[in-house]
Amino acid sequence: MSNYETYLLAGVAVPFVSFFILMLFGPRIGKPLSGWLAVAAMATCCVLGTLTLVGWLGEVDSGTAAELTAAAGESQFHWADIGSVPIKVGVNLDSLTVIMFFMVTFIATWIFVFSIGYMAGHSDEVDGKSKYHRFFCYLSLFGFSMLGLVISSNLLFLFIFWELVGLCSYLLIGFYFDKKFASNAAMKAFITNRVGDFGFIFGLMMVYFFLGTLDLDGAAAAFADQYASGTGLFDPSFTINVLGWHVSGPMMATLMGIGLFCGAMGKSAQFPLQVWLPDAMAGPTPVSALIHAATMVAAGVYLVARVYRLLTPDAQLFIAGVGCITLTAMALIAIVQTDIKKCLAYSTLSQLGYMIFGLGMGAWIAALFHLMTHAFFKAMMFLGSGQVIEGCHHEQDMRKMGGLIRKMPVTGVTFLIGVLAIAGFGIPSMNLGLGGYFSKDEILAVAWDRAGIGGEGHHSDQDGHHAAASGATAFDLVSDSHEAHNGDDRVAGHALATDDADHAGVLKLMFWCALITAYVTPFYMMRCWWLTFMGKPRDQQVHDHAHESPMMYVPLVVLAIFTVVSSYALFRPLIADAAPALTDAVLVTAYDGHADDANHAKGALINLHGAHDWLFWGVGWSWAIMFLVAIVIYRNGVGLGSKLKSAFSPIATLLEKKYYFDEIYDFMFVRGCRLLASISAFWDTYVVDGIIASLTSKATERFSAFAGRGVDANIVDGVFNGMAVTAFDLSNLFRSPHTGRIRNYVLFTAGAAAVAILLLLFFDPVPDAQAILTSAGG
Amino acid sequence: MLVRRWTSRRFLLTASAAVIVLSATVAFGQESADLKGVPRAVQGGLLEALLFYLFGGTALVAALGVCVSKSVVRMATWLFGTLGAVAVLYLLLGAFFLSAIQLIVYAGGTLVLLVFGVMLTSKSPWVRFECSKVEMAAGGGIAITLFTGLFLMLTRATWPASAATANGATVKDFGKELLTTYLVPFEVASVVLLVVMIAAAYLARQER
Amino acid sequence: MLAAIELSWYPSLAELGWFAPELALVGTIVVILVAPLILGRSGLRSARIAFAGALVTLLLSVRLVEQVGGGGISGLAPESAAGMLILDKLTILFKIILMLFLTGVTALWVLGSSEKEENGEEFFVLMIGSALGMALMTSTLNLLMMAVAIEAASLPSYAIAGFDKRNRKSAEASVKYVIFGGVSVAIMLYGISLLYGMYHTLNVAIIAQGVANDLAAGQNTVLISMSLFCVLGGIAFKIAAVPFHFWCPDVFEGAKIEVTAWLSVASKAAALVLLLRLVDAFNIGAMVAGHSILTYNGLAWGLGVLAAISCTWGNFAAYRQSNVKRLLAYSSIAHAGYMMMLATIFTLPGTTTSGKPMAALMIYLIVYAVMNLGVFTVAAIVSWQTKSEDIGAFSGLGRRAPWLAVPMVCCLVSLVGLPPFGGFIAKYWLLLALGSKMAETSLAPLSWILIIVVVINTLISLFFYFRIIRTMFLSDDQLPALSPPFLGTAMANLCAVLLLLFGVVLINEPKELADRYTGDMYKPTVVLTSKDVPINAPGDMQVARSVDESDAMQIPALGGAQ
Amino acid sequence: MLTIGLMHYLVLSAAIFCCGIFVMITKRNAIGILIGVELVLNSVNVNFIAFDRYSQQPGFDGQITALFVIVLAAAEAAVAVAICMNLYKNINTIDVDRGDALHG
Repeated sequence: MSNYETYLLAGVAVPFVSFFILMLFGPRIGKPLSGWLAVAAMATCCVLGTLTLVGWLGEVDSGTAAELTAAAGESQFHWADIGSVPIKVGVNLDSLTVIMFFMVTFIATWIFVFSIGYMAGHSDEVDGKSKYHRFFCYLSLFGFSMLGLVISSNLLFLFIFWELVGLCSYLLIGFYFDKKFASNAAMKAFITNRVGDFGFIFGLMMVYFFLGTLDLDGAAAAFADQYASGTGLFDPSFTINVLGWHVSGPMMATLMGIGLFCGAMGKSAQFPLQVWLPDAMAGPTPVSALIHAATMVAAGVYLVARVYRLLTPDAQLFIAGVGCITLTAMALIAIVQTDIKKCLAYSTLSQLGYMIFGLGMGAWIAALFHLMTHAFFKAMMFLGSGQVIEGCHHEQDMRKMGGLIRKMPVTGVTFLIGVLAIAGFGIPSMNLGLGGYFSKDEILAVAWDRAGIGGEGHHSDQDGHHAAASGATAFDLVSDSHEAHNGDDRVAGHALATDDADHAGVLKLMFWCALITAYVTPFYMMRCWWLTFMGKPRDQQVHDHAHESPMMYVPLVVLAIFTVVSSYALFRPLIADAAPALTDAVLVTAYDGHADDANHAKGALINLHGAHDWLFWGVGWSWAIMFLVAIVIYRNGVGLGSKLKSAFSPIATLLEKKYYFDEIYDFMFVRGCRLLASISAFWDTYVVDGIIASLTSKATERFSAFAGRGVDANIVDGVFNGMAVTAFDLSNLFRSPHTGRIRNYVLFTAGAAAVAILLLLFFDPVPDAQAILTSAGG
Repeated sequence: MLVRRWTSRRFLLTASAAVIVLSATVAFGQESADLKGVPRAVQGGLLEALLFYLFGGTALVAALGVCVSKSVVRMATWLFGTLGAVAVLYLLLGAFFLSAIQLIVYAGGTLVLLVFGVMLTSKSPWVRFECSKVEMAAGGGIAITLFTGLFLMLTRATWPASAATANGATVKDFGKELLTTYLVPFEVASVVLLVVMIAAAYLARQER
Repeated sequence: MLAAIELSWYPSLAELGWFAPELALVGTIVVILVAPLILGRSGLRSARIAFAGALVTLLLSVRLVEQVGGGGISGLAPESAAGMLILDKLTILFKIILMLFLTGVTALWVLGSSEKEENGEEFFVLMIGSALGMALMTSTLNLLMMAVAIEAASLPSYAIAGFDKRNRKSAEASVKYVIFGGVSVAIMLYGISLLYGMYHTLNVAIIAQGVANDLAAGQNTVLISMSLFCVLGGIAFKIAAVPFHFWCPDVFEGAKIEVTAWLSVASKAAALVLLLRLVDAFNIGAMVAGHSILTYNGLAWGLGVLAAISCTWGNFAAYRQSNVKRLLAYSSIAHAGYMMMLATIFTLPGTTTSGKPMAALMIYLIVYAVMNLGVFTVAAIVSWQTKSEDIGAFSGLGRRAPWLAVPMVCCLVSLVGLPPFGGFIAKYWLLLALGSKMAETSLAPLSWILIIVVVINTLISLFFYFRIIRTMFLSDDQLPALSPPFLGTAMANLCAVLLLLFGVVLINEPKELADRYTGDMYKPTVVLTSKDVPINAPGDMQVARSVDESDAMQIPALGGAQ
Repeated sequence: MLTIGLMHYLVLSAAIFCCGIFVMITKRNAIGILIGVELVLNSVNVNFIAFDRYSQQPGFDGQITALFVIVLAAAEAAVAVAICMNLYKNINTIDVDRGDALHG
């Protein structure tokens, strides 16, 4: 066990200890001190993370990093056997872990510091009791779970920590649970995430059954091995009967990938599960910054990056599609938002969409790079918005702000840095830029390449490994690399891979969407900044009270500095270092993943910002153009903007209503559930009561009163309530036979016997048994 | 309603008389002393059919009487009719020991227990609780459905043997079986009876 | 005199020794009854005797482990093939679990009732009487014995459900229990009579072969299905599976909380083991008669559907309960449903494939017993101290009694089936066992459906279990702090720690235990002596394998007893 | 019709069985429900003895089983009557419909 593993494990343990202490002795530790305890714990983690990072950089330079990674894989602790599958606990020690660990601890530390300032000005009382320690208790638990998630080398543990971060998110969104919107938002997040986790569990089960291990590396090895030898999932005769639907092996592999991705869809709020994230802003602002902008929502992206080697081309295409829809649709919504936090929330959704899209397109390095840079600047912007909201006495509406730069200079400037970073500010053909200029544009470059818009891609000349990449099909790519590995074209006839040529239209469309969104992003971000900080103050009262506090702006400055640093140093090289091992899979279409690809990906980047290519002109200056547009429109506040809005009112309404997603879900699920509920009510009233209650009028009254109360008291407003009512109705349905009258019980039971005998008489089970016997015998 | 007119007292008298007559028939007609089979005079002939229909019908009518009775005492009386008639059927089936047990334990013990229960648990033994018509209909529907189903099922089935065999058993045989093959259930039943006695005594006694 | 009776058979001393645990239970009953005659009445003393009796039974069971060879023993009957009373490691394990749970419930009684209850003697006689019945239920393959054992377990249970004589609810609960029990058992006996009519035996091993032959020939299918449904009804009544579950919530709510704890685990566990043993015997019967185990496909679907409905029903109905005992009753229906699903998967005894349903069941039972004991301990202490069984009584428990609230959270999370607690591991093995049949073409859809049902139900159950947690930590009605007794707190925490251990460190221990104890279940001799029956089990290699020579010697491989 | 066979007894017992079920559903008196249970058990016994009579195999397992059923029925009746008396003491009636404090 190397030092690094010890550091990382200690780093996971420290927040847990802090959590435990705060849980047990929190009330005694008291108001400011428990916050500082959590900060101290997180800072310790950050120190450990930094130590690891510094040491690891040295290892990477000296080329010993790979050995350490392998050694960490060897030294896993054999925890238990589930079936014949050993479950090992270990640290997944590689560059990606190290950099993620550092990022999480660093951002978390500063957000914890900010939280102390934030909570100083906020009520920490719920039901008249102080919950101050509880806030930091949850935050510590979150730190523990998130770090555990990052270092897990086993999908099972990853899943456990995954659920824990979900739990923390739920607890923190609903921190002010006495407020109805907060507890509703918490429930919404919880339920939406469960939907995603449902897919994740199925993915996990498939990994377990088909690959025989839950170890990340082991599963990838088994997957590659099955592909190479044509066994298991890639056995040509493989077919499995899923409720009457015969699924072939490669299809199953794709489903497995999509299943795992479903988890990411929930956590990273991808379409169509994006609905919870904007509502999650009901939580305290530091929580939004830490969990719903920087770390937890990135966990989905991290998961996809980790299981990248288990994806098939079809699964990748699916992922890219989901990412593309998210990034486009959410960016458009952000244009019309007036709540500063909601605006940031939608921009987060859009950026997460970029990352997912990048992964699906094969831009592994770029996507993770974007994750890192985005984490810093988005956390900073959220904290900035928290500062603004705090300074303006809980005013979140940007229309009432304006001109705050004079009152909050530090916040304004740091926020601007964030805006520049997200917009992809940079000077093309010079190595000068911020955040998105490097990361997001790289995603675009890869997508552009993949879509084959640039004709014979430049990198395809440089890279022999992917000689046929841009012009030829991914299928060829797969069989090429397969032949290269095995010299065996047995599986070449396998209808396995996605044919890029078949999907050329889709790929092109996706590229264009992403490109257009690259223009939308600077617009709405500048709109947000300008409305908040520039122009004339629109609400004098808000303006008069505005102020900023040092406790809160120090973290802003630190994060701003790191936003700049992260764009240049440290992050991309380390991710690129992790890439070869994590994308080296026969099926994966990773453009910049392989070791010898790292160069060409860089080449593409340089190409983008350096070469005389139309893409260079197309994207490079987008930030400047759209900043200008935004400033022109919003220079005097919202006046012109609202005129434009009324000119395009149908579209604006569509966007303001978030494409009617809540309404659609309301219709689909709530109405659907209501239908179910009315069926159950019908059953209740006419069938069950018809038998029982008509005899016993008291019972009828009781039940109808009960059902009435249940429905009336919970007038449907939103998905969650609808679900709750439905669950209540269903609960009533199942409770209704329990009338408390023993004779009725006997009646039901005897009735069941009567029904059973009728069924048996009319549907003789014999032919069934016979058929099975003959089929099994033959 | 036939059943109504046929009051329980008259029924009871008739049934008792029938039991005595039948027992006498069986006793006189028997060939061997060990009661190892149904007497030849009865077996397979018209007499058996007659006795079956007579006592089977009695059992059924009495069971229906239980169904339609309003007062629990009447129900108990009708139940006694069923038990007695079934005891006679046991005789027809060659289960002499069981027939005696049926009358002693069931009719003599269990039924008396139930009647005691009736007496102890109501202000008047003739108190009536009637359930509604709908419930009657539901119960009747279920019972009729069940009977139709069972009837179809039983008549369509093929049974391993349909000819009667002389399978009678003496009390001695019973004793032997009970202490060998059925030793365990026998002993367990005795423990159960002990425990049940304690349970019943506890529940029924007055609190000090 | 004895000579005159011409006994051809009499149980040997050694044979009696095999059933020493049962005899010890009977002995305990006698001691509890006799002690007051000599020493005067004292509830606490009866509790101590019961505790000691349970421990003695436990020790005697443990002692037997070495004596039972492969395949187990059938004893106390002239023909050892009859399966009248079986001793194998499974029954021993079950008795161990049962006795441990009995000690737990006894401790609970001492905590709550020893002060005010003067009828300890009767209570423990009935309790141990029902324990005896449960122990017997798990060790028989004879339908008559099965019925007697079920009654032996039920009759005392009816009485203890109504033990609190001055409580109206308690009286009502026992009336419902006894009436519903009577109906269920009567239906079961009718089913047994039909089976007897078809095969003229009460031995399940022979019946199973006959049933398999008949089904394969397409004969009497309706009759067989109906009689199996009836027999299943009696067992389902004990399990509290739909549609024989109606008694469960009412009885659990009305009975004393110790009794509820006892019924929620012990009687269900016994019936589940019995169910799996029967299904297993039917499976072997089919195999020996030369038919595929899939002969019982219809049975598998029937059981699976009932199990799925049970757990869905339980979870949904629990959603709106406000009485803790009632909520836990519905939760126990749901858990019984999960466990019942295992009966749908037929595997052969003796084969040590992973994910064997019986092993999965035993793991689940061990974990389930621990978590229910923990939950009931906390619920009992809270309800005794607040005189309320409403969930509201838990309000602010995190502040009022943190050492009760924390173990309660552990147990509830474990009941949901989330890591890192034992419940997760139990559910994991359950899913694994269900998943192991995914490759079997005709059962694949069923196992898919069941897996989906389990997962969805786990999500549903999250809400109502977390409602209690939420009440404990997120609301506060400013109720005064509790002063929980030390023994109770210790018990609850012990359960929580055990669950944590099962979920984290000792993850393999229950599995190994279950594997070791369920690996060689008793196989009826009728099956194994009929070697002349050609084995042409289609398709399934496992079937052919497990009836080869090595497995043939099943009957008394006795260690010390010979 | 005039030759009495197994089927006659079975149908008779099925009829008594259904009567018992009907009684259990419709009687509000707890003791009345018990009487229904006794009817069902009686039909079970008729089945057992008839099957025993019409079997070709030696032994009289059916009769023995019937004996046990009678014993169990008696035991159950004893407990049930005691429980009913207990209910009567508590709610002052034997009407099971009045015992519906536990429900839902």
